[in-house]
Amino acid sequence: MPYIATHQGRTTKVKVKEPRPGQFIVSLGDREYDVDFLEPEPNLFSLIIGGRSYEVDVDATHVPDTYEVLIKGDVYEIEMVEEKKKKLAQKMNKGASGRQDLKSPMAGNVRKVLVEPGDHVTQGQVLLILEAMKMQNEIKSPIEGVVASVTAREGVAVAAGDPLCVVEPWEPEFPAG
Amino acid sequence: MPYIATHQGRTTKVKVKEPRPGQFIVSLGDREYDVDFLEPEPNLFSLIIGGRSYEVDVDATHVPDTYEVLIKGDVYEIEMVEEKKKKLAQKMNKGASGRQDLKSPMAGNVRKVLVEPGDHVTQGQVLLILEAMKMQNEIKSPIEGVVASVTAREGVAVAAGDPLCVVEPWEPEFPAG
Amino acid sequence: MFKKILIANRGEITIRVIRACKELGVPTVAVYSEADRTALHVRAADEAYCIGPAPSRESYLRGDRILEVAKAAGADAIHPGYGFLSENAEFAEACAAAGITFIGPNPRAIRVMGNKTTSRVAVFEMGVPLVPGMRENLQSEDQAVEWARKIGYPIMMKAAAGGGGKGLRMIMREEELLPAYRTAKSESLAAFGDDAVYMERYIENPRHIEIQVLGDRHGNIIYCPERECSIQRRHQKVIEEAPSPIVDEEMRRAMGEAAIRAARAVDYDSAGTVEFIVSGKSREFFFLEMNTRLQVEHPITEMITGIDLCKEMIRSAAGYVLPFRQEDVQCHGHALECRIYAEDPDNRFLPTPGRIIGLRVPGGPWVRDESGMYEGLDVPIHYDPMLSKLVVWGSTRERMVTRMLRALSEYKVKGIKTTIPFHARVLKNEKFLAGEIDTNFIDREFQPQDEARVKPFEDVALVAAAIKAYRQDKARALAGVGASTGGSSDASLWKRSGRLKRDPGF
Amino acid sequence: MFKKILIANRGEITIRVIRACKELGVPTVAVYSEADRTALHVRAADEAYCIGPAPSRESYLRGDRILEVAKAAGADAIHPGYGFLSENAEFAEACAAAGITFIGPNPRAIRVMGNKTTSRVAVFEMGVPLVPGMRENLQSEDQAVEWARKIGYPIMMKAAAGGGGKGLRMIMREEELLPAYRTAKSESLAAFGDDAVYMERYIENPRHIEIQVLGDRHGNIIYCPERECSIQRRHQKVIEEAPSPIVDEEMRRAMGEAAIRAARAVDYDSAGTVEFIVSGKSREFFFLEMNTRLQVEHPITEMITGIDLCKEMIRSAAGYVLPFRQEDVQCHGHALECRIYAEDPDNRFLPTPGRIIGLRVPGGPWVRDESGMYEGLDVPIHYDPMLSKLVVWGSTRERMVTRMLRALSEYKVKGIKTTIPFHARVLKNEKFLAGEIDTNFIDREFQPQDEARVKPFEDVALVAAAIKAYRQDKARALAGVGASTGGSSDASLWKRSGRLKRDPGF
Repeated sequence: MPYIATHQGRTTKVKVKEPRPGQFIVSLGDREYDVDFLEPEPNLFSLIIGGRSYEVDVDATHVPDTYEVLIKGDVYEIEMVEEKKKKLAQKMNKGASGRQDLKSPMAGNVRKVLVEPGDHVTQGQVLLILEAMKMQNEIKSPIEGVVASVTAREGVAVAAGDPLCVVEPWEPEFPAG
Repeated sequence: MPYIATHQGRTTKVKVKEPRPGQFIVSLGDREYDVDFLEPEPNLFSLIIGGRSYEVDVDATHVPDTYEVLIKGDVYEIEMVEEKKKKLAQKMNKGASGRQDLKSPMAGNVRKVLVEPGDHVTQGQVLLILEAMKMQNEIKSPIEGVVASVTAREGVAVAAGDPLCVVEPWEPEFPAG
Repeated sequence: MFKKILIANRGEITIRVIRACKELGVPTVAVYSEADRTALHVRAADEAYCIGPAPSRESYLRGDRILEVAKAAGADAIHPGYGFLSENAEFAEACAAAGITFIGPNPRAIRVMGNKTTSRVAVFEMGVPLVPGMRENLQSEDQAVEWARKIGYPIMMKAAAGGGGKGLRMIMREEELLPAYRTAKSESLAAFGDDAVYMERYIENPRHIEIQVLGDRHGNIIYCPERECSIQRRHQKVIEEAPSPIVDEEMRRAMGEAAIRAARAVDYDSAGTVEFIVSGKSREFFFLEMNTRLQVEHPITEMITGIDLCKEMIRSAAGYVLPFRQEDVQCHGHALECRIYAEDPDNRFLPTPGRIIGLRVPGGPWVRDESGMYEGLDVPIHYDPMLSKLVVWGSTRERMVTRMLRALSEYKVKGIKTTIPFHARVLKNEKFLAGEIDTNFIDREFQPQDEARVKPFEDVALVAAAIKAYRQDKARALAGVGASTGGSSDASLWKRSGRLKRDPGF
Repeated sequence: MFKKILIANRGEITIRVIRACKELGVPTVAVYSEADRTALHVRAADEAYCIGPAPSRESYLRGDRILEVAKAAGADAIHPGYGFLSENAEFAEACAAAGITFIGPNPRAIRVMGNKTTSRVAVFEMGVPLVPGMRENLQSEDQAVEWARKIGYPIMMKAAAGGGGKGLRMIMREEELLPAYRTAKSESLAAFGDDAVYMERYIENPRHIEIQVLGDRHGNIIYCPERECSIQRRHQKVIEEAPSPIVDEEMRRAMGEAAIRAARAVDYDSAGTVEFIVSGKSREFFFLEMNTRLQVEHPITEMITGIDLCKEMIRSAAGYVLPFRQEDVQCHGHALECRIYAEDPDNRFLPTPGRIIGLRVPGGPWVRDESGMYEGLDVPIHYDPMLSKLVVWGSTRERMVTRMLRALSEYKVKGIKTTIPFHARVLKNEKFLAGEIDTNFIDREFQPQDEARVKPFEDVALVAAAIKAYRQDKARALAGVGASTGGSSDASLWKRSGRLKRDPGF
């Protein structure tokens, strides 16, 4: 089944075949790779591609279909979704528009909640402040809209990926003609 | 439920209680210990007993009810069986008598098989030779008896715990009065 | 030697001290907050006691509780590590009062050096150079000229009400002095409603260079070759090296002797560090402060001198005489330390608490890992984000750097983001390799580079992620019959396909 | 420097060489047998190629295949590591013929030193001492007296047909000579039907002490302070230290110069080791053999000299001149190496191949791990059982030993038995601490002790096993609802009970 990979905003069409156990053929767009695959310990891959050897750590993240890949010290965050699923998703939500479910980017304590349901917020407006390891981090609204709900509570700890609040897009009474 | 622990041939009666999660009371014979328990990673215990802190690795082995415990560099092989089960076992098999299921003490290659079913063997007689890492190791019969079956095949690799052969105890025609 | 030592700290430094105690044959007592029951130091010590809830002020800063634990456990000495109670004179005195040895300097040294003013007065009397400048405000233009000559150019004119660059004027030579004085005054008046200004020497290419000293209870004190700690982020040291690329034998001796004078000013009798600000231009050095504790970056000094600072600090607290003299202290090769923080270098260095789900530590020649990490650790959100320190030694500065790059490439921390990849980029920076660094190095060279960065193995990453996704989907399809359980199953899969393997090129 | 280096080996030495190459900026090529697809060196190298089935003769000893891989991959040099092809003159010549540099000495050096007779002749001509003895059999009593004087006492009279101690006679002084001669002859006749005997100097308390030499392609050669490798099991080195407890400056120079003469005898131009047998009684030393490769125990020499032997060996093969002279070689502190084998010290040192299910490696100051292990590795049954080498440095011999004990206590290998606990017992042995060791040390001191041994933490072990069993049974009872999944679940269990914790003693 084909996948759509997204990394740093760029998307690539991906196909995977496994002609023999441990032997993969992976195509990225028009580039094709023969891969000798081994997983010596869970989530640690040893890949040999045309003689080149790579030690790769691949871990699923708390975001569905998203993987954290560690190679020679660099971390790559890659979304790998089945093509049909992706198409569906795109229809429902065009980029940073539509309903925004804001999730916590890290574990920490909710230091301040600056909005409440019903508030009108502008794009980039600070909604709440998270604190971890003595550092304060602002969570901003990606769109202009109305706060639909606030899950975060001041002084309460959250884990990475926990929902913080929801912002509904702003619809003016009279749609701009 | 009470256990019978066996270490280096000595047995101890063991009782375990868990009054609060993470807090255990373990009695060994008449010695009782309050244990603050944590398992930070699977099979790695952090035990605090009366303020003393111990890092203990506890792994189940391929032998049922038997654990390999690693503390400060020393390995303890301990059998921990529920009392009733133990009593049962003792009835059925008194020490190194009765039917002997010989299992491989380590992974290796079967270098030589020196007996075949029906052979009469004396106690300590070499039944077969295992080879691993260029070292040969003799597997001897723990009792006098008759070879009932031989699972090991020359030149074939075996894993630790794999069955090698079975020796049935020797019954003379006329039981010694 | 002590009967038993309590370490009033957490994290890597506690592990460091416990290791030193083990090697000295002294039993150890760890203390931990409720958030740290899972911490490595709890398991590493011979004894461990909980001293309260997660917040430091309710646990690691509770000197009273810690002393009670020490007494109850029969410890006759307390090592404070760094941070927390390490530079708290009252705690040091409380220990003494309780008949327990505080492993650190005498309380007076802590108190005097702990205060900016008293420390400067103390060391100035001993002839240790301070940044030249006025301690009061300018009254007149004549006074300005007169002071400017005393201070020496370049000069920084500063608004007394100060802040935000307003009323700041740099003055390179005397002609510029009076005009600058007038503008500074009017700017400052406009900005803060107060035209008071004063002058200080401007330090060009400021570098942070410090001298480790080590004293005993018998009046002996020695200094070690310097450490340079100019690679900083938000005034937080990130990379340290020893010796400094700009310090030669003569300068080393001058700084070392100044450090000894500063230490003597307070009868220093333990391990400590005298920090200097050094002009990268003129190579003049000026006293900043003295840290009256064992410092985070002490290992690089250990690597070039062969002196076990942590052990000697404990021995001298126990009354032993230093086992070597100044002339025995050598400077052999180069050492480098990278501080590994739980921060995401690709996302504004946001802290990244969480669970370490995988850990592989670098090894091999001249690589030293000073860590509080283990696989399975939940990095708590309550404390400093430093996870470990990676230290290497090399016979030359170049070998030191290439070795660190090699070691960083072996360091795998999974589950949370760390600063490991960031270090690798700093170490590949031309200016760093040339030793042209100062305390603004990272802000100047890095923030931009970080955003733009292209990662070299994107295709391999995509291939890996694709195979991961494919195998997961397949496993689901097979209703999870083991295909994704990794290790064993794949190994055996491979064994079966072993003989079919593509021949590698012949 | 080379464009690309192929390492024709496996295990920890391959990792060691790959690390050196990384630090030199040279890409690496690994080769592996079908049993080693999972091996660490396959992942550590930039490229990896399978060269055949598990048995060495079909893979790691297949010089032809390895050369083909090297050519196909574009490698211009091959590092043989130790064992396998490292002392195979034909392979070295084949490399040369293929235009690929063999990272080792010239083939003639390998050939001459690879043969007991030719090597002894070669070094003897250079005035290197050999164990005094006869090269033919005794003909008469007069000849016996004459030879005995040449050889010097104590003397060992040996049966030419030899073996099993039969016909062996120790002779302390001349009065004993002729009686011993007669008994030896008759015994030998009785035992082997042949009364031929000969004499050799008897070495009392034989110690194995060796000298590392390092040469370049320009005729420069230096020696390093000695290594003592007297702690052996079945003639296999187990623990090595540098320098030797019985060698002083004068003896060090004498042995070093003898080693240089031996090396010069074959125009030695790489890293190599001259092994001597030394009388613990008289401290006389005699040539045993020269190993024309990088040795297992090279790290301890690196730790006391600061010389990266592996890197210098590669550089000299690339034609670089040695970057230092003899007078630059220093001897700083003490270093110790423990070889960690996959053997069960509590069960006749039976090999213990199998899967490493857990691994925690020691760290901290002056601890160096040279390992081919990782968590999840299946230790194959086909190769040498050495898993890793643990190396430490200390400013004194005592600190070196206490540091190694500390490091061993941190080294956790789970899933297979290793010799880690055995090393700890050797290091606590009185005689070892006193430096009173010889090549029979382990057989004499240990086999018995091992059986009898009482393990200090039996009750804690029983408690742990009991809790494990209890939790497993409980989990089964609960139909496996997570209670035994360790980590997370327990951590959270604990968190819930955190505030209920028993107060530790105040």
